[in-house]
Amino acid sequence: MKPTPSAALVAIRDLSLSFPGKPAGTWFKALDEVSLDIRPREILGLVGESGSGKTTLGKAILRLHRPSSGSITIDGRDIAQLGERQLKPFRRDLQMIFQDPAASFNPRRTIGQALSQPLLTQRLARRAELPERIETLLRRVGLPARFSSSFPHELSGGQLQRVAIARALALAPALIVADEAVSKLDVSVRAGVLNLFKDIQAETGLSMLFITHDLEVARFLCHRIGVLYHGRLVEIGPAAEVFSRPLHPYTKLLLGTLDAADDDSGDIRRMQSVSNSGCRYLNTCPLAIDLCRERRPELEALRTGHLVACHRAGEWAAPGAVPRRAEQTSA
Amino acid sequence: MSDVLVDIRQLTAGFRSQGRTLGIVRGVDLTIERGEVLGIIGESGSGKTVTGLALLRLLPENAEVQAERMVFDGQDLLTLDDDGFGALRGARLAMIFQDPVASFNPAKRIGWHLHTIFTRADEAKARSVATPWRERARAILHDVGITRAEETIDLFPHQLSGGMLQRVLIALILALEPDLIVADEPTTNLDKLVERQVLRLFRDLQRRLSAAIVFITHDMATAASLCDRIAVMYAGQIVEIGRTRDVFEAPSHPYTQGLVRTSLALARGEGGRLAEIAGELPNPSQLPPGCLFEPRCDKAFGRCRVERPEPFPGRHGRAVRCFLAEMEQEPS
Amino acid sequence: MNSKFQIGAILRNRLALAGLAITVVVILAITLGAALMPHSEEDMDFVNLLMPPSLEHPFGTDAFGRDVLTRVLIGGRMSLMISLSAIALASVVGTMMGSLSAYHGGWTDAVLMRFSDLLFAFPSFVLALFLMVVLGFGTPNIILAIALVYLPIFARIARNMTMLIKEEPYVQAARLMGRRPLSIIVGEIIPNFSAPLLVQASIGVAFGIILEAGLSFIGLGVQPPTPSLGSIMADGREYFSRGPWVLTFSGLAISFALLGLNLLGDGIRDLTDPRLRERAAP
Amino acid sequence: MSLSAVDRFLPAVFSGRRWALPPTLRYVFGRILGALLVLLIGAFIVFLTMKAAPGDPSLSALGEQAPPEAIAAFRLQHGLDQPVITQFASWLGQIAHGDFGNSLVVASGRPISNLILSRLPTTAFVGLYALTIAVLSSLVLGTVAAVWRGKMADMVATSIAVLGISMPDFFLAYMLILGLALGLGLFPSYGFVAPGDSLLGALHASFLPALAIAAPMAAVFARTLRAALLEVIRQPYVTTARSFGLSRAFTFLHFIFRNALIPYVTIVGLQVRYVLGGVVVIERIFGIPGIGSLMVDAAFGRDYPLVQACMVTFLAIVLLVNLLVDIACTGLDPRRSR
Amino acid sequence: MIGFGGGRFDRRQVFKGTGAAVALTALGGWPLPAVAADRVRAGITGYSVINTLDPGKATLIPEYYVLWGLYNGLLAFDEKMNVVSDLAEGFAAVDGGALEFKLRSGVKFHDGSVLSADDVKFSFERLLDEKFASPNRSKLAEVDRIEIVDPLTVRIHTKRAFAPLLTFLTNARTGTQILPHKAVKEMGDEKFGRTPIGTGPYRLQEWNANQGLVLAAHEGYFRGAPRLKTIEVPLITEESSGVTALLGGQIDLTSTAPFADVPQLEKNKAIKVLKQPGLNTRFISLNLRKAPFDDVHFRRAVSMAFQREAMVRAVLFGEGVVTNGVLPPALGPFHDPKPRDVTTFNAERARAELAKSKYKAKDQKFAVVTWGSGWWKRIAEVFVAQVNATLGTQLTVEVTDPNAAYARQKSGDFLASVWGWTGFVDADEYLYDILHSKGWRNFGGYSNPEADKLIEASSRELDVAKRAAICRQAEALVMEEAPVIACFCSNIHNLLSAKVDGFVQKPYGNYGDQFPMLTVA
Repeated sequence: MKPTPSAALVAIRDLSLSFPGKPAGTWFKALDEVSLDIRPREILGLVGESGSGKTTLGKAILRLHRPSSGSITIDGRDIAQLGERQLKPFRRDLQMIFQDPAASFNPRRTIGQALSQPLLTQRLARRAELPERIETLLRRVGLPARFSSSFPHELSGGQLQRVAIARALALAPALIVADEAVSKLDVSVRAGVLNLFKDIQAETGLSMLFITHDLEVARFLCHRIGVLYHGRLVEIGPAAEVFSRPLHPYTKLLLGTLDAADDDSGDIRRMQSVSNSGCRYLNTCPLAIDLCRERRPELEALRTGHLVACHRAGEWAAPGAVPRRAEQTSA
Repeated sequence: MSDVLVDIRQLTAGFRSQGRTLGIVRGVDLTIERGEVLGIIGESGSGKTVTGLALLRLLPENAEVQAERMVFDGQDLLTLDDDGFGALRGARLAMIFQDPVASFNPAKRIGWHLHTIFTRADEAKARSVATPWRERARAILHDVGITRAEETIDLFPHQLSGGMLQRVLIALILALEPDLIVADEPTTNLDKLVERQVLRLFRDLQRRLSAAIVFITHDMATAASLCDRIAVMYAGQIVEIGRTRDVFEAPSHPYTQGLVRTSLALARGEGGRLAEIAGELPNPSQLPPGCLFEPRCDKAFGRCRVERPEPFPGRHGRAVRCFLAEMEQEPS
Repeated sequence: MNSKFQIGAILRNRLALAGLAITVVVILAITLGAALMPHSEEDMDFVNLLMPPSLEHPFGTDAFGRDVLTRVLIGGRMSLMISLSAIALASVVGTMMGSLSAYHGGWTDAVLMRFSDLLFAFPSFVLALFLMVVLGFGTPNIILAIALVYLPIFARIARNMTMLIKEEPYVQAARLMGRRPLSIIVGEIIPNFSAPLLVQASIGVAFGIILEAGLSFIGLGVQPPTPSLGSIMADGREYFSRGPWVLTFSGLAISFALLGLNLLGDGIRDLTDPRLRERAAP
Repeated sequence: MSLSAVDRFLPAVFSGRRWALPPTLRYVFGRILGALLVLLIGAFIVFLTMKAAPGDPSLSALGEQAPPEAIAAFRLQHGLDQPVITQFASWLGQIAHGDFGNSLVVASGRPISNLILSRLPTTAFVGLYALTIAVLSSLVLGTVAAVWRGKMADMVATSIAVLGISMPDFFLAYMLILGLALGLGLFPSYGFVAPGDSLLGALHASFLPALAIAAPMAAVFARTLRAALLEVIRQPYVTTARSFGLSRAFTFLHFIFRNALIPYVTIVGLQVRYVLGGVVVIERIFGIPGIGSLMVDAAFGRDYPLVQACMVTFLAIVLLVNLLVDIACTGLDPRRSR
Repeated sequence: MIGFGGGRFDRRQVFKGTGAAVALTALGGWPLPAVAADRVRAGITGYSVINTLDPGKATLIPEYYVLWGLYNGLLAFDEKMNVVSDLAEGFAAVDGGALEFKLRSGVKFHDGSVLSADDVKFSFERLLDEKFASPNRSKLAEVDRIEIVDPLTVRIHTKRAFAPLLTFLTNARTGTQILPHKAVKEMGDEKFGRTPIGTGPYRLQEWNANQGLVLAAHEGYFRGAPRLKTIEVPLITEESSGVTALLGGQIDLTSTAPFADVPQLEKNKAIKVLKQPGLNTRFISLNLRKAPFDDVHFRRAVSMAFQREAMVRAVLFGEGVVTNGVLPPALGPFHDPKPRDVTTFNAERARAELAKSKYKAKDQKFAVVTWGSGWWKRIAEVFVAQVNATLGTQLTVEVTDPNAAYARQKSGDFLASVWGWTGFVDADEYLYDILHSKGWRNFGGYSNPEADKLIEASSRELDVAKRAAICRQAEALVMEEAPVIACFCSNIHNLLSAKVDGFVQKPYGNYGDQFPMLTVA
């Protein structure tokens, strides 16, 4: 069962994306038939390890990558395969905040120039209005107007990330994708930026896709959580649900409620730890059974609004149930 | 015999650049006891890494390091020449760096690294080992939880993941059997799952070698799970030091208080807003005249703006650089 | 990557300063100096043929009794003009080619880069020689030949740098604003590798001068009576044993100019390449 | 490297599972195939371009005094009156049989392949001689400059290097002739001795040309090595090596120098283009019967088939060297093998 | 492997030195052998190409340099450029206008075969054969048939009285050298060009395409085996390299010398410099079909607008003489030494002629075509600079390469171009070919019926003095119209190491024919 599209701001269906891999001629599947909805006025958290496809998914939704297949529907229009020119009207609705604040700004332009670019490009302001608009934007993210004439290297990471938020807000988008937006920030400033995200979402009512590997941050900020494992969405549900009653073995591992064997299994890169047939988590999963090898699990709703892609998740769903470990099942 | 392994007084360090010297570490006092795990926490630019590198005399050429006293196990490090120091490194002092991938010679196989380290360790301990190096390598890789040791020996560093490489690094340290290990953010570049495993290894390592570990990190949770004592650095100074439990349960310095509040709120999954520490780290070339934390401190008062506080000692080796702490301890 | 560099920084770098000083001297010499010379580079004096260096003619005279110093200055101007034009052409076309190719990828990239690879696979002088024979003689053709030799180098730099920079968040952010690719390439990407381009350009100008001189030297140079450093050297070679000063002084002039350009290029690289700067802090 | 983009041209079958070649072999095989492709395209472009060039080979072949009827006969005999495409097709056909056709002008009627084969060893000898001088001197200069960076030795080595690239090779050649040949009489100013006749004699006779070619290269190499060494010295693994207490000599040799060789070898490979370019003028000045002077003669003589063959030969040498350097770098840098 | 040249060198001697430099000094020049009594290295300088050694196919000067030592003609030039016997003991005009040649007996080719009248007939008929397409066919164009009288007597019948024939039968730049009939037939033309067989004092031993050749003494030479057993002939592209090679002892004589170096070389006691005005003519070739050179006044103006003496100084460094026409001084009676107004610098008269012409100086911006980087280029530079200065024109120089320049000459794609011819031994080759309306080297399209008639008459006149007078008359007539701008005639040079003796220089630049005369001290 798949999420119903009606309530979605952005509806993503069966989105796949492959990159040319090494050696030449092979393809690396960064996203494998991911389907999810981003609802209006929600912060959707996307968690997973590095390499799980979180960033790729974010960029694909913003059409910084062209998906190999699947659809991204906004306002009833599929933008998955649109060209750069046709995308332009959608651009102002979709903005992004990047992980590295220092790299998010052209080192040769002042903060003021960086903030006026989107307004000018989308013709949202006349030149004369710019100083005022920039000042408003800077104040909105808690920065003084004098930063307008500063260069990016003169600002700290925390300040720059605030400017990045201001730049995204300049176009009054419907969706902001924030990619590890606080992971490069120092601990002492992280709290402030997290608060800012929370405030802005509450004030403007925009939607946010918040990509992070930090579960605590995700729990603090997000309404719903999606878990990616090697290009597959394995679990998605309300944040509280996912954290208190995770359904997928991988989610449990991430949350530390299920111990993985403490060795190097699957850690040597050249040994493909990711299974290419059946369930991708197969090789690492302590609960894997023959069915996992044979058939790829699809997302299913085991509780209301809580979907999981695991053949054995049903065994968890009942309160107090604990599935037996794989050795026992196959024995 | 004293339990103090390292005794440092008034360590300052900075870098010469374009004719000026930019101070990074500003008067650090530190004692490390045998077998203890000392966590140094602080954000980037606080001088924690430079402190670690200064301890092993590994700073680049344009660095300027001064100290009143630097003693390692009764040996005065300040008067030791470079060759003498070189003999200490690897034999009694060792360091683990943040980026495991960059810590390996990319042109050489894992086995070569192990072999080189065995040679170095045997030379330092003035012993000869009959066991073939490959066997030793296999054994020590097993010790750090690498099951495919035989294969791993013949791989190049780039063929291993960061987590694996960090394990191998730990194996190298195991082979060297030093008395003091400085670990500079060894888990920061690792995924959460791998981090958990590597931290466990660190605990193992410390138990097996009974070596002292200086564990540098910016992550409060990591520090809390591993360390006996915690030193909190801010702008090149230790602003608070004490037993881990003391520091986390009753942070005394406003900066520590801020950090602990945030991380606790996150760890407990509390909703609402997080406590913030406003402002930014001071620019090293434009330090405030008084307390270095004063511009960001919501508890600052007049004295903080003009006078720089010294560390005020407390119970159980606690020391805090804050006039408030002084007032608490000296009831007037 | 912050590739801004200031005049102040150049002044603090001794090498760059020396390079800048020499380059300024060279530029002054071939502009002001040449204008102030009492002799004309073309006036022949059949009485004073091949006079050795003297106060009147510090570099001596050539086979037509022309003042070698004047010719070296004017020739230097010509050589620099040729090399500068060629490098300007190569850098503009090459950079656009490389950047577009990297930005768009796919077949455009494959074809353009294949072309540049091919040019790059020929020894530079052999390629220039071949092009001169194919294109015919004349200054525009020299410029074209040198430009074609240097095109792939700029294309390569531009491609590599664009490959890196196009993944930078600020470029992605520019795309998200809905800006056009060309506007992003010209406005956001190229300015951020202007330093390596500048380094390559200053070294390219130096090698362009050598290339032009080499072509002139084997007889494919600029058309007389306009002198270029290479053609003066080629003339001087004809009567090297009779008047060694002609070849020697024009050769030294080339070396001096190249020294300045190379030092300047090195200096700029030192100042702008973050990898070469000493770490200020860990 | 220039061949990196070739991957995209290779059909997927070569990397597919059906071809169970070991990765290194597959890599080398792909590189060779790519190089051949570049060679073919290069040959085609050279051929077409040469056809567009002004001038007439029949005139150069028969000399200025040739009467018109001799020229017509010449054109007919060499198929110069055929359409360009036909000429290219027949040329390609010949090449497939290892036959570059006959020289029209420079050595009329002789098979070009013989001509080139007889010239190639000479250029190879002088080129390798120059390369050896450049490599040896740059290893010393570059290492000295990097080890004593910022010191007097660095200043001296760096200055030598900058002077080296600031002097055109042909100017240097004349200065060397003036000083060492005509002045001190240490070396001959002209001529070539085949190494097969007398190796010592060949080394002596070719010293000045080799030095003239080597000097600018040595400068580039030395600068590259210095920069590479300084770059590697900054790498964390060097600090790690120091933290293990490994000796300075061991660290320098196995960590620093070993890894600095990777960019060094790459630059040495790239510079082969310049060696071959420099060879053209230098061979002419010193009267060395190599492929460079052959190329100049052919170019001036509009000996179409010979120019084409020379260009293709130069291209083949560069591609071959690139290939070797690529493979060498794969050996030096395990990260390169996929 | 280190070879020590057959023990010529003592190892200890090499390595006893205190350093590499000393060792290398000891090696100076080695292992190129020093001049040995039985061999000489005769460098051909300024050229790098020898295509063929078949006289019937030869066109290039270096080809002739070599084949003059490999072959003989029926006749030869002596030092004073008199025609003397060679393979023919003598000749006589027989009735009916034919020339009868009596061959020497017992002359042997390199392959041991003996020269006979059949070889002569074959050699000439081969040259005349249209299918053979010899570039030298014109030399015998007037020959009607060749008759063998007996094995040592041959008669050449001409269509009409043809004065130049005798000079064309000399062993000079003629192509009429005598080949062995049988050997040529056996080998075929192509192969013969590469493995030549002649009657000359030397035979080809080794030939490395555009590196050089080695000649070996022909033991059976009819004048006796030459003293020098081996002549090495390296090809040295750069003239200046030839000089340094000579000074460095790597070669013993050169075929040319750079003009600039001559005065200094003459002072050098280690070498000998031979020089004299050569059989050559250098001029500015004009295209008379196009403006402005279709106007005789403009041509005259240009011709009078520059100092030829300055040109000789600046271009040749004094190594040449100014000329007033196309016939060089070395042609003796054919040369008219009297200065002509039209070829003498006179700025006023030049401007007066310009005023008479229909063209204005300021409109003249065309380029004078030249090539290379050497003195050919300098001719154009000096010419253009002076003409511009005198007339106020804005001529430029266009440097191209020799092939392109020649191609443009032939196709008429030029206005003015530096040009010249070298090594022609007969006045007819200058007058008829260059200035006759049917002359094939008349690239400018000059046509003057009166001059044509005179030139034709000259070739029929067998009396040298009378013929010379007609030639001078024709030249004077032509030069008044300045169809080409005569410039100068350059000296020819040979540089000899002091040890070498016996070389006698002739104005057509004989080189190979002196190989048997050489002696080495």
